Amino acid sequence: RDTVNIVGSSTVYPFATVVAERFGRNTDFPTPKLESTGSGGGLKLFCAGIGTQHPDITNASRRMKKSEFELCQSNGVKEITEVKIGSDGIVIANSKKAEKMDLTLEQIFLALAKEVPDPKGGDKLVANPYKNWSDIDAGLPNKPISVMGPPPTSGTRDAFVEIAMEGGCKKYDFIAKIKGEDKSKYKSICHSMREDGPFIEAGENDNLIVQRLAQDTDTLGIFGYSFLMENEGQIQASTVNGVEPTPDTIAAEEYPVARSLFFYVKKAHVGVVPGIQEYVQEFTTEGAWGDNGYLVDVGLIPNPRDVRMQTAKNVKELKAMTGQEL
Amino acid sequence: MNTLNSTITSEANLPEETRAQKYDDKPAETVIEEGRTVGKPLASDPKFKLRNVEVFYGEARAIKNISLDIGRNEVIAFIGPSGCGKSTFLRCLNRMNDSIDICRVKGSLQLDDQDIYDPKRDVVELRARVGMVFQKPNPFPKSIYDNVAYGPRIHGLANRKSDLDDIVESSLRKAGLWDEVKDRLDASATGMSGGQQQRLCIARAIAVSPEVVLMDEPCSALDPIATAKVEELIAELSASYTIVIVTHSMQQAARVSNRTAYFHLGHLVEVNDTTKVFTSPEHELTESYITGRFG
Amino acid sequence: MNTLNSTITSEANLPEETRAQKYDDKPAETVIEEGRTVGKPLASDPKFKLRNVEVFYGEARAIKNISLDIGRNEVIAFIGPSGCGKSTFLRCLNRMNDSIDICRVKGSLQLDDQDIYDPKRDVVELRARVGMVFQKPNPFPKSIYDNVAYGPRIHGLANRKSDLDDIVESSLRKAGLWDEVKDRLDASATGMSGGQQQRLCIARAIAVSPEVVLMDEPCSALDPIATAKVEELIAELSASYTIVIVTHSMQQAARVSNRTAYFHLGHLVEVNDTTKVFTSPEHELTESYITGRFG
Amino acid sequence: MTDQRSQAEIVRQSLKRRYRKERRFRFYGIAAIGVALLSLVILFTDIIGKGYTGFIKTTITLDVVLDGEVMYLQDAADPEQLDMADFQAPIIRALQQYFPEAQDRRDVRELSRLAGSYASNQVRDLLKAQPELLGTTQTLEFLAHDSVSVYVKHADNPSYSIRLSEQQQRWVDQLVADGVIDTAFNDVLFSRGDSREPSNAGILGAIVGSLLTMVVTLVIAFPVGVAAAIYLEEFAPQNRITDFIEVNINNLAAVPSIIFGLLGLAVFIGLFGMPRSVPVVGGLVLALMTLPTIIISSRAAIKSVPPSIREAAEGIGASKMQVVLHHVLPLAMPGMLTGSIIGMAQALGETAPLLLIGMVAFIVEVPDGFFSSATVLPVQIYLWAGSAEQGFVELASAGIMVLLTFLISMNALAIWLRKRLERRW
Amino acid sequence: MQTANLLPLVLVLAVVAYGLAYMRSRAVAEPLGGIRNLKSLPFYYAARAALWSAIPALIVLALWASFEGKVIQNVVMGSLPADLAPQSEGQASLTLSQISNVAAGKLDPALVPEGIAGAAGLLDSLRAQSSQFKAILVLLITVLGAAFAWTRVMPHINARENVERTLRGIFFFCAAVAILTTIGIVFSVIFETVRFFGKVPISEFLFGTSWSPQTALRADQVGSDGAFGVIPLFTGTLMISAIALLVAVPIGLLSAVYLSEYATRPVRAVVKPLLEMLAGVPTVVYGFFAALTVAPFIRDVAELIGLEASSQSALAAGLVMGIMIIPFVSSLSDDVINAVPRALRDGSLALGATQSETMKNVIFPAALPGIMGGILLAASRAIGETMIVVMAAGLAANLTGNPLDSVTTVTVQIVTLLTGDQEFDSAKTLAAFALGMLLFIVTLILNVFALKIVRKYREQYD
Ligand SMILES: Nc1ncnc2c1ncn2[C@@H]1O[C@H](COP(=O)(O)OP(=O)(O)OP(=O)(O)O)[C@@H](O)[C@H]1O
Ligand SMILES: Nc1ncnc2c1ncn2[C@@H]1O[C@H](COP(=O)(O)OP(=O)(O)OP(=O)(O)O)[C@@H](O)[C@H]1O
Ligand SMILES: [Mg+2]
Ligand SMILES: [Mg+2]
Ligand SMILES: O=P([O-])([O-])[O-]
Repeated sequence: RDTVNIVGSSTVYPFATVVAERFGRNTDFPTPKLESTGSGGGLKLFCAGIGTQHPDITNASRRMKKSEFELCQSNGVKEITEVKIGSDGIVIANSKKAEKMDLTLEQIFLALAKEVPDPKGGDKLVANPYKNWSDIDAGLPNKPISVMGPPPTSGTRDAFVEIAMEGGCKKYDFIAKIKGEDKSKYKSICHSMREDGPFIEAGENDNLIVQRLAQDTDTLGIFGYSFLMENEGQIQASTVNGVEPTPDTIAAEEYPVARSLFFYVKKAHVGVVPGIQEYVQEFTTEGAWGDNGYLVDVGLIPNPRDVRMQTAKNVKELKAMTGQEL
Repeated sequence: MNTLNSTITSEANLPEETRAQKYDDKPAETVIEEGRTVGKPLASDPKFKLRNVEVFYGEARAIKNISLDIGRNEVIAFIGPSGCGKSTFLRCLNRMNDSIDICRVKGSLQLDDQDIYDPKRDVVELRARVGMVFQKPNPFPKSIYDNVAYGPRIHGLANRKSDLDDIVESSLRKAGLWDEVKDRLDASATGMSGGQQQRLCIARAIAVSPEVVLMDEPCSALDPIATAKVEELIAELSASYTIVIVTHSMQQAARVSNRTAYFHLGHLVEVNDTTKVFTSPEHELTESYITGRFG
Repeated sequence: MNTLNSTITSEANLPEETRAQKYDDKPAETVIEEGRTVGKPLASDPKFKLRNVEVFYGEARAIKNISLDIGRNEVIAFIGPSGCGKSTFLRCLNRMNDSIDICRVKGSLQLDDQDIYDPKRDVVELRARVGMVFQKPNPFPKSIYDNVAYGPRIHGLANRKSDLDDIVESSLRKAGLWDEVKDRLDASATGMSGGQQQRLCIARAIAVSPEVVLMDEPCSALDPIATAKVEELIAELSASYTIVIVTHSMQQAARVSNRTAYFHLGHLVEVNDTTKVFTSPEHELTESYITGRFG
Repeated sequence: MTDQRSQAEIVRQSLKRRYRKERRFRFYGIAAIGVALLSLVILFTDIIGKGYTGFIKTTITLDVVLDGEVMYLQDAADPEQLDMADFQAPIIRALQQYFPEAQDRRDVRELSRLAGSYASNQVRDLLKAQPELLGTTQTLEFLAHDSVSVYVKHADNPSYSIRLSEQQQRWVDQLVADGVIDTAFNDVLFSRGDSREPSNAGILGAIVGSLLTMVVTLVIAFPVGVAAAIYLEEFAPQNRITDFIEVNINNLAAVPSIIFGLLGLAVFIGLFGMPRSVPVVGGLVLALMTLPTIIISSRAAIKSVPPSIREAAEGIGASKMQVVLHHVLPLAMPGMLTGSIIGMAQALGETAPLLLIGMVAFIVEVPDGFFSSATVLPVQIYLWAGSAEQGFVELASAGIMVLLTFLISMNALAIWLRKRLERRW
Repeated sequence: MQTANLLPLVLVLAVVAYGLAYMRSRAVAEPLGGIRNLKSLPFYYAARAALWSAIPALIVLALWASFEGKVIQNVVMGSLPADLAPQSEGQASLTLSQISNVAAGKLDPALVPEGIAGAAGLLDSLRAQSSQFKAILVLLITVLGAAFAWTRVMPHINARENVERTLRGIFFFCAAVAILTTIGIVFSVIFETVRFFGKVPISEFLFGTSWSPQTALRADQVGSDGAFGVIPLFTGTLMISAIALLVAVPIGLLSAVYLSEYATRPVRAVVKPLLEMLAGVPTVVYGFFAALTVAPFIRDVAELIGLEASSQSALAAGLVMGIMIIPFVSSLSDDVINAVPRALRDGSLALGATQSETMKNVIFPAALPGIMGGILLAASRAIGETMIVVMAAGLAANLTGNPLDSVTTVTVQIVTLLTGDQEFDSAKTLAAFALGMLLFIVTLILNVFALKIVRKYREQYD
């Protein structure tokens, strides 16, 4: 095999494809082949073993999990280099024709969780009773809660749940306390999305969500920053905890609902399949992932410069993960 | 009897050349004069009055200028060699040809002095008055009862279930089938024998009390015993219905009909009382046919 | 001639009851004794020697214990009412029944003293020796030439193209078709008239020089002129082939055959010289049939 | 007689009601067809309305001075220098001819985003091929940047967001007026593989991928399907095993296509170790998927060959196999073809099973063989429909039109073939 | 020699064998007085020669091609110095890939260990030897096969039998592919299904009323129970398919009736293929249409009459899917209605029935088995459809009878589980296989039933 094979996250896919295309255009190597399999699916393929039938690189919109690392190890994929390429903001947006929303993580949690603390008070959980935004906070519009988001099989959903929902959830002390006692119960409280209608699972097609927002002014949508950027004409993002999602606020980690994006390189394949190292290098040049790089044009939020420098250095050395950092 | 048979067989004993010669010398086509029918084609106060009828399939002329009257309560038989147009002519009488796209009918056809092919004429009503029985028994894949009740039902002839029962019973009786099926009226009609099926089709046709029944070779798919039963039935029906029957069996024509019409290549060559046609045909083609020189 | 006809028509003039009565009193079935055939069923040095043949369709017995010899270069006609088993019996002679799953044949059938139904027997070779012509003309949708040449080709009867041309020409000549088609051998056979098609099928059958030709109602779809041509042809062929012909026309049987076999509901009732059968039938069923009391 | 009269009367009276029913029934029929055709019209207007702009590209034609100084390039024949040179610079210079005021960093940046990102590559490739052009002035046609293209094509369409600054919009307006920016038929769509930039993206890769996949599918499914149908119809003994096969085939026709993807993943990729994303595997999977359709329709076609032809051949002494090969097969061929085309049409539009065998991939290079990575038309449409960039919406619709053209031509081919092969008997 | 070149060569040789045997059989026939004295036509002797020379050679070629790699690989690996010897299978494949990339000039030999470069040389020479040997062997077999066939050109041998038996064998094999496919499908889902039932009890899977892969997405996410009940999925599938059929069956049937009974020939010739195009439109298009046009419309209408409707509804998906499957019903029904014997139609018309009465009372019941077949096909297409459902009906597994609610279907869940974020070994991903298996069994049962019903009907007619 002489073509680099890349699998993994659908979130990273647009960035990786841009790099791959440039790489193919500007070098003599063939353009790498990219498959969008989702982060988990990609890691599964990636960790299945070494050899030409297995991919060389996998993208992930979340960090590799310990269990995945172990699977890799057990399948002989010993040395893996982790590359953190930047961040992605998850935005909550609605049609420009509607009122712009200002939300807090707590409000998001109350609006979308399956069970919420009893509004009448007390450390008790009840099935989510909120129908309208104004039920949660009188300052919010008196409109029904209606939010479209990705299905549980998507990494964006994972990240949203882990950052936004859990972020709002743990503000409640009695829930935060549970974390110490029963981790899985804590998670089930904070991570369960309501299934009674206001939250709509809309499939993995973010374009569809965007188009529906344009039509349906009462509905909010959850998706990646790049979709907001492309459609600024029709949709607007809500602020979260008072922060507007912009590249700067996301990079500076002021905007709370942001996550890091990664890819993982199989070291054993470097030097066997031509072009791997060169591709990785292309990805990690300032012209690509830097503050003015072309990835920014497609919506990547760059890492701070020092992180970029450090990562680039690790990449040069193909520094392998130990498993401890996960 | 022996006389005829010897005629036939002596024919068979002729040297081949001579036999072949005979047809070649006198090609059938040339003998017929179009539109001229010998015998008695007309009747006073006829049920059907058919004048200068021509039928075309696309360009091909299948019926060539035929004029004929069919009397009330008469049984008329159409005979003639294969492809001569018997079925085509028969199917003009209740406009069953309508369903063949390329078929066109010319001339004047009248039933009780009303034009059959009048564009304003209601085909449904016409067919309710002129019933038809086909060559191959074609019962609907339903129960025996439903087959017979089908016509009365669609025409709304019965107000009550008991009326319908009466119609079914009397039709089956007339068709001589009642005793054989009265215990299994709910059984499927397709499970009956060929002869029974054909009689069922007749019962179905008469259940709507038509004035005329057209039959196109109704016995050609039946064995002798079944045929006998159907013929018997025709004889009985002839009391109250006008019956037009196409048959390829001269014997059958002789047995059941009052009048016989001989068709040849789209022409109506001769019509006369059955006895007359079979004993002393006027036209030589008719004679050739009934003496078995062809067909 | 008039004598017979008067018999028929006098019959038709009987009151209905009497006619019906006749069949009921003497149900056809009871008169036949199984396996007994009157007349001359056997021959010395026969081409086919058929003994105690029974044919079943599933459970139904369509041929009931028939024994018959068919002589060399004889033309034998099978007659009988519809469904009596003529076709079934005919198709046993070249094992065309093999392709009907539910059909089983019992008894001994020999062609030139070799068992036809021997499991080791090569059907292909058998059929090359016993050709067949069907009721409906069934030319292949190919050119006229290819239709006739098909058999010789698959049997390897011609070494050269010119041999093949010769076979095609002589077969078409024998079938009396050569002059009509010699200028358009490449035209499609399906564009021919019915009579021409049937003669083509005969040419196709004789192109492989069979010893026997079986014909199942070869003229029933033809008009009188075409029929005459085919009959003429049969007469010519009878010089060199054994011909078995099924027909529903007694006249045709009388014209073309040396011997006639009368079938009735699966029984072979009577076999005799054609003249004999038609002038003085021995069995009363035969008589009823040829005098037209049924059929 | 009186009975007949009164009955006739009743019949006549019932007629009005019955004819009303008849008319209503006819009306229902027309209405049904109307609804179906209306849906078709709505769908097609939707697709064409969204997609026709996909067939238009926006170009920007500039007189570029290939100045070595500006590009830091002394010798265009030296690959090392070519790697280091700046090919964006001459393009910016060319644009500055029109807008001399744009000199500061921000303006230059905005100016450089008028031409598409392939522009500099185009200059490089030109010089690489013809080093002697260094120092000359060439009139070059570039693709405009995507946001320019969206602006030019959809400025007055509210469902598109304009991503150009006020200043850029002014520039573009002027360039359009000057005829520098122009629109033309989008030949790029039919000459390139996929790209991340809508204006550079082409469907050729997917077309070739679809063709290769369909070839594999046809070459496998058609003979196997026909042979299977012949065996089942002509040779198989009628018994339980045949029944079992029949149920099996009917059932396979009902198995959701994604399950065939699982099969392909487990058997062809897992068991036989074939590579992912290649037309061979895609073709095999789709062949298995279409096989039941072909078998079922071929059996129907064989059944409809009149028994008289079969008998005629058998009567002459043709063996069973000869009857089948010489007569049945040629006569059944039109029907078999129809079934196969229907099956192929289904395969052509199928996405789900290909998701699992890796044919949903970003592949830029046009595939050059059965074992090179490829995607197919419906997958390409699916990918574009899910991309963030606005330009892909119209491309996806254009892709659908291409796919439909494929389908229609396949059907036309089927009808033509059928007409040619059909014989009357 | 490459397999790609060898293959045509073998075929050419087979053609030569064909020609030689053909000539020989004619020569043999000559003294006997022509080919009529051969047991079979020269064509068959020739075809037999071609088959005998090609088939064994092709089998050997296939075997060689499939084992060649392994053998050479082992030899090359064996030649590697101990320090480079691979530890694992994956390592081996990598090393091999590296060696062959070097051999193919895609990797610079200077950049790889010396042993590898050496092995690359060995690989090259082994490959050359192997292909030489392969070529010799295969060609030898071809020639031997042809020669044997040549000696067997004898007048009393029935070559036709041989050839036809071989063909029959090939035909049988093709028919068996259908069975093999079924086995393949079962094989590809059975292991995962068994593993799934190791984690989730089968009774819970079959009878559970709650489907929520969310709650059991990952072991470390939530360990809630009762999330794998297929009942909501099957009711969702049922509801959407039922709505689709409610649209497609009447429209399709009425169209078919009109086309076959009333429409003129040219109208029929135009409208039928037009309707068939509905089935050819990619489902993504339908998906967008359902989600952006139909679903909002339904919601607005529902709100207008005071009903509560989700913006994604089973109704929207079902309606659009119904339009998509119209042609399955209309085209197939049109065919079977045309196939109803003319005699039945005539029988009814001759009684004075109107066309619609004939249609409703006689033709329709007679065509029912065929129409059922078309509907069955339409239903299976509806069951298998995913894109429209995902876009228009959503992914929420509600156990509901309200068509205005959002529901999901079995196939949609299979697709999302398999293409989304996968979790090896988790019940979530394995569930996709179990769903696939269950669906396969359900359709199988449906088909057995359908066959039984059709058979029963067929016995009743004619
Ligand atoms: N649907 C049709 N289309 C074209 N020609 C037809 C059609 N039906 C009949 N014909 C032709 O019209 C002529 C008369 O046919 P018709 O069926 O009336 O003959 P027939 O006397 O009933 O013959 P048979 O005794 O065989 O039933 C024949 O030449 C036949 O080929
Ligand atoms: N394929 C078959 N399956 C079952 N029964 C059959 C089959 N073919 C014929 N029969 C039955 O066998 C009996 C004899 O039929 P056959 O066709 O031999 O009669 P026939 O004398 O040729 O009649 P016809 O003059 O109508 O051609 C009939 O009762 C018929 O119903
Ligand atoms: Mg007729
Ligand atoms: Mg017969
Ligand atoms: O594809 P994901 O980025 O959603 O895992």
